[in-house]
Amino acid sequence: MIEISLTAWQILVVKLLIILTVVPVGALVGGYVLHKEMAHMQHRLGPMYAGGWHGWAQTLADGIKFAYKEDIIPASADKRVFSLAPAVIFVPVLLLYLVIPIDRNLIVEDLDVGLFFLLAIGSVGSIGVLMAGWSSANKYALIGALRSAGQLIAYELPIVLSAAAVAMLAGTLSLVGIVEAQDWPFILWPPGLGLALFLLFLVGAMAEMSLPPFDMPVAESELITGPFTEYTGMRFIFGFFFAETAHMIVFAAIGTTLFLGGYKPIVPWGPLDVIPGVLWFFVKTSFMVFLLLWIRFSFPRLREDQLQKFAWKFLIPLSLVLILVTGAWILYGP
Amino acid sequence: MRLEPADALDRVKGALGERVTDARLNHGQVDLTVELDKYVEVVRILRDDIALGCRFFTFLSAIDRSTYKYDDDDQRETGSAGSQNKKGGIEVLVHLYSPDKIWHVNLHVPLDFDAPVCPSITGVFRGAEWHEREAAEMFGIHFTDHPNLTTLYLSEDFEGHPMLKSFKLPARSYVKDWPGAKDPDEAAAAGGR
Amino acid sequence: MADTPKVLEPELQNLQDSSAFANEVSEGRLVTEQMLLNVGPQHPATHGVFRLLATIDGERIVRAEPVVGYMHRGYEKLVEQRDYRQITNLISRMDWLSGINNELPLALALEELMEIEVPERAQYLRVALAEMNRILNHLMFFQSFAAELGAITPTFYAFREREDIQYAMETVTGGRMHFGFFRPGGLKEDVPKGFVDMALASVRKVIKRLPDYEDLLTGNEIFKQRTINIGTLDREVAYSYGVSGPIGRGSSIDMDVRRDEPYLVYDQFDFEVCTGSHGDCFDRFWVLLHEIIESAKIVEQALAGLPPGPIMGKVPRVVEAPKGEVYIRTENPLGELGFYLVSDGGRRPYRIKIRTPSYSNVSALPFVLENTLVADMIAILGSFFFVLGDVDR
Amino acid sequence: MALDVDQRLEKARRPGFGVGLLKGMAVLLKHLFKRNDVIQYPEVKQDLSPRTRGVIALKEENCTVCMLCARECPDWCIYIDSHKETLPPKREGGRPRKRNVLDRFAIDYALCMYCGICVEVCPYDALFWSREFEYAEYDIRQLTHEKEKLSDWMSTVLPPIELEDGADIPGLPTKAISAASASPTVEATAASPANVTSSAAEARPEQAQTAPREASAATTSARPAETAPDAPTGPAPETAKEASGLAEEVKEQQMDAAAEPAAEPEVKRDTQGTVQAEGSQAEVEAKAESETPSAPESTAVTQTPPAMAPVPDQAPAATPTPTRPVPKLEDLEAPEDAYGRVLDEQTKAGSSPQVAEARAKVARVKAEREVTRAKAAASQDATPAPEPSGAPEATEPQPEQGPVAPTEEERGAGSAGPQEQTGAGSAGPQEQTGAGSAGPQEQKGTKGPND
Repeated sequence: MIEISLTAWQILVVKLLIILTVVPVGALVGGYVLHKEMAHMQHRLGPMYAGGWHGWAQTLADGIKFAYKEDIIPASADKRVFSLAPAVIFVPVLLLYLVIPIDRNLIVEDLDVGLFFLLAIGSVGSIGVLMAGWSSANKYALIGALRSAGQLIAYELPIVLSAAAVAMLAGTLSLVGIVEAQDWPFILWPPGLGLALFLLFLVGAMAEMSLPPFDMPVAESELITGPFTEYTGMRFIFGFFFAETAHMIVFAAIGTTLFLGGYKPIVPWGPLDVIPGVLWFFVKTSFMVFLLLWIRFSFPRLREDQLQKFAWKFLIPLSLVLILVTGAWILYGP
Repeated sequence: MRLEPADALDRVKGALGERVTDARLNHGQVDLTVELDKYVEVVRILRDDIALGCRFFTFLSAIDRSTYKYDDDDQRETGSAGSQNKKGGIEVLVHLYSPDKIWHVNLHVPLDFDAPVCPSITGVFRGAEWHEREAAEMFGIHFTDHPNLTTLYLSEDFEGHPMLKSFKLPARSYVKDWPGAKDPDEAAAAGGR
Repeated sequence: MADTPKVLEPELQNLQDSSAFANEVSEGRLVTEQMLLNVGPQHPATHGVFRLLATIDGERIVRAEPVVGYMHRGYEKLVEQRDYRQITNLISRMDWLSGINNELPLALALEELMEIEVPERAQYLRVALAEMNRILNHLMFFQSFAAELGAITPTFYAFREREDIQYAMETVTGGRMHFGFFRPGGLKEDVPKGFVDMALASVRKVIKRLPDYEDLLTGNEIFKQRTINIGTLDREVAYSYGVSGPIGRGSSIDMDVRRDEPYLVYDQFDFEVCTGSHGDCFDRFWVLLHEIIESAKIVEQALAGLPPGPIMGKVPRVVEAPKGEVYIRTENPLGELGFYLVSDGGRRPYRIKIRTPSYSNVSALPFVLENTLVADMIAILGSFFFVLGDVDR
Repeated sequence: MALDVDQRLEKARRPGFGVGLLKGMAVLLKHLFKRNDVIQYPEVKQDLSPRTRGVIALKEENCTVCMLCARECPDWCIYIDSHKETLPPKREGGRPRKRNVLDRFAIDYALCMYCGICVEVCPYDALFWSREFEYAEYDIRQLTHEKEKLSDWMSTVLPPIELEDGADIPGLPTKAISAASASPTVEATAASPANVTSSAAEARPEQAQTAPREASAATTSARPAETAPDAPTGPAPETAKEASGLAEEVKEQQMDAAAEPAAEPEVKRDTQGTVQAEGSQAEVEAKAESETPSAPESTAVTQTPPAMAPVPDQAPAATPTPTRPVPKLEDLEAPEDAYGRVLDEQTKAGSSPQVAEARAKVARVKAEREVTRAKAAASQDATPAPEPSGAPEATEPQPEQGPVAPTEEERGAGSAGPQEQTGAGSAGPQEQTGAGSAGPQEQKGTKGPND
């Protein structure tokens, strides 16, 4: 009995260690990909020196540099909240990794309510943004924080509804179950509906992560960095850069899980089954990341009120309709 | 469409009559000298008269002619009527342009050099606000009924009016000697740089 | 959570009873506490040190007051202490994006006063260089406007084209931004071999890649949402503020010195003056973008018909303008750049009034910025294409 | 015109329903697979043009401490220290000569605005633009570079670029001159010292600075832009090849001009030592009248080439006939005598010793020029007499006139040497340069870039 519990503990520790290593490494790699993709899309080379080969260590060097920077807290800031905010932003992102099935049985914790857990935890981060903005005693930060709060409320709904539709189709909230329930062709099935849900999820995700073109909270040309204007050093990294990249990757993983059939091969064909699911998952996730970045570099920034209009007058009604359609499909579909 | 300078001069004379003390052509542009009391009226006429139509406000500035080397045959009176020295006063210079009938007018308004006061034309051209603020701080001209006649470029505690000829630019020779003045007998020629 | 941080309180206090606040109440619309937002002098959206005191109600700007003068270098006083040769290099720094266009009016004014005949080759080269410089300037603002709207990519495309043109101009003048190449009576020296091909190639490359720009911004729905019917500048207001250049043409002021009063050999080239009709950010940007095409046309014609011959007129050893006054205006990339030159016959000007385009254009900002949103403020600032060195002189 | 523009605008303003978004993304995807042309700077360096204003290099042996650059500099960022040293007279009866020795030449690059005025005004091509730009320092005070560093940069200076077709190639006029007889050149250049003197009377460096420019054919030929518009240049070069050929010829002449000053003055003195005349009277008068303030304007506007672009050699090329009658050789005044006489006149007139000395020099040079004209007219072929006897003298490394030029007048005088040499010399003086000392020879190498 004790042994079992011990092994359980050991397993838990191992899993946590895995997460604590995978997430930062993933964030670093994601940052590098971001640099490089942006550079080449913009007819540049991007980092070329750090670490020798095509500047592979650039993000690492950046992290080290920020670690050495002075950590400044504004005199008139609310110190406790100010220093707490980055953690509040970053930890939920870490937690999201817990429930994502990287392979059929390679998952930290296969919750029965995995999807629910995702949606619940995923939106905690914006509280941290609000804390950061308010406690900085900086008007730009305040405006940015309020924007991001409004954005969260507006865009949580489309995500939730689209995810709910997926759950309806799969008939379960467990992510493994959802992946298992999916079958080729993944997002093309049910015809049209899957794709619509996917786009809905994509837009919502980008807005919640406040990636361009929905990056009004941190619009660097209007509010210098929004809520993070006053942050420096590691706090800035964890609150902003690191969290952003990690957030992006995890949302790519979620999208993969919900719509692209997670760890399953892209086509049900014998030889492809040999390839381990981890690899498939990795490929699909990278594709999602690429897509997110591509959109991010292409567009100018929307305006806050336009964003809200877009959410309330278009996306949310659409998602409600899609829920109905899904229900109809389940009842009367094949 | 395009108005020849000569015709423009005639039209201006016709429209303004004796309001202008001096009207002439200068390098293809109409050059008017207006007394202080007629100034705003003339500007308004220039803008509103259909035949003239100078709707485009190019700039407003001032010229301090106190050290200008006049020829004896220069008839132009640049000092204001009040001041003794007819020549070498301070004047407000307004340049208007007619985008429809393409012609320019330079409006010279002589002011009293000792106490330069000039009515504001912000009522006619809104854009004159900044120009008048600049002229006020640079030349010490007081523009009456100007919405807010605060400093535009200079700080509030700035002493003096830089663009006046009496305001000597703190020469760099205060900071360091003129490097060109090394040669003994050239030192004299070095002065003033 | 935390109570109101200290710094916000006093302003909130004294804004309660500000006049604008009272007006809002009297108008009976929903009024929240107003906040004084100090944009700049150091702010990403203000190219240069430009300060904007914006009183905002939520995200809506109740009133905005530009504060300039952080870069005032006193050009008009300074040029009275320098001889003409030095002034040429000095005013090239005035608007650092269009150096060679700044040198032009001074050279023209001196030639007008001294009655110097400029050889035709010099005039053609002047036109070509000035238009190339205009393209440089417009590309710069194309990218800065895009960057202020949050699109990062166009920046690098624009700079890629800029590099080619700048290199071509560097081989001629030796400078990349401050050229100091025009002299009263002609040019400093003739262009090196291969310049014509280089310039033509660089300009044609810009033309070839403009469709990409159109796809990136002009055709982009988000971009349209951000710019169309934003920051509308009425035509008559623009007149009264003396707004000229692309901004003026954006609000349907069909005015271009190159066409109305051709100063170099511009009357020999065929180009059209683009004008917008709505006076909003989109029109301003559209006019700017299409002036690149027109300028490229002019460059091609000027370089194709480049006549042989000298590039320097008959100029006395010492440039001494005779007594007289003259106002010479040219079409700077950003509008009408005018020099009112008063000379008393010396080697130094008696007085030069420099009428810079950005100065007049920016003075119209408070009017445009009223009752816009903070995000729109950025778009408007970007679409007004001003160079601070030109505003402050 | 404006209408269809408006149509295009209206079309552009129409809403697009997401097509524009996809187009934009397509553009990015296109560029993702395009190979880009970024230059990896420290490894690969862009090939900058020779005109690039990177850093100002100093050719120390050419500097005569005339202070022109320091005076013209808008930023006062050039610091020059010098001292006068007196040399023993060349021969009996001669006057001990003063010359300036350059002690310090420093440019404060923290102040420099890279306008290039100093390079433009330098009458002796002592300053050049180099395209070197990697001289950043950690301390702003270290940006003041002394003459040693500036001279090091001389090695990075590139020769001037070939000009675009249709440009006025200054080779042509000089070529014409070499064909023509020597006298017109002398004639034309005779004007410059007059102006110089007059300008000196008004203590205006600008006027003076152009005269020496006219002096050396190297200068004029190497800065092509400086061709007078009314230059009677022969057929403008059609092909680049011809242009380059001309450039070659120009090089030759530069070499001669560079070599000549070394020999020239003594040559004259020895060869035509014993002659006296009234021809120089005219010279003195001409100088006197040119000292009246009105003179410079008239001379400048009417007969002299533009300010930035004086190419004296061309005016004569236009009219190869001398306006003044060539005086006979035997009734010319010996240069040294003219020197002494004018010196006395000036000192009597009460002008400062420097000015007096300078004007005396001018007189001497003019006298020498008269002598040369006379000889040139006497001899049938265009080859001027001084060459053969000039060769042995050429071994003196430093130009005699060059260093002795603190004031404008002397610069004018100093300019005389190369001046008439380009006219008289370019025909024959190859062997002269051959015999010339090392100094002139290596001058030729770096003479080219003066931009």
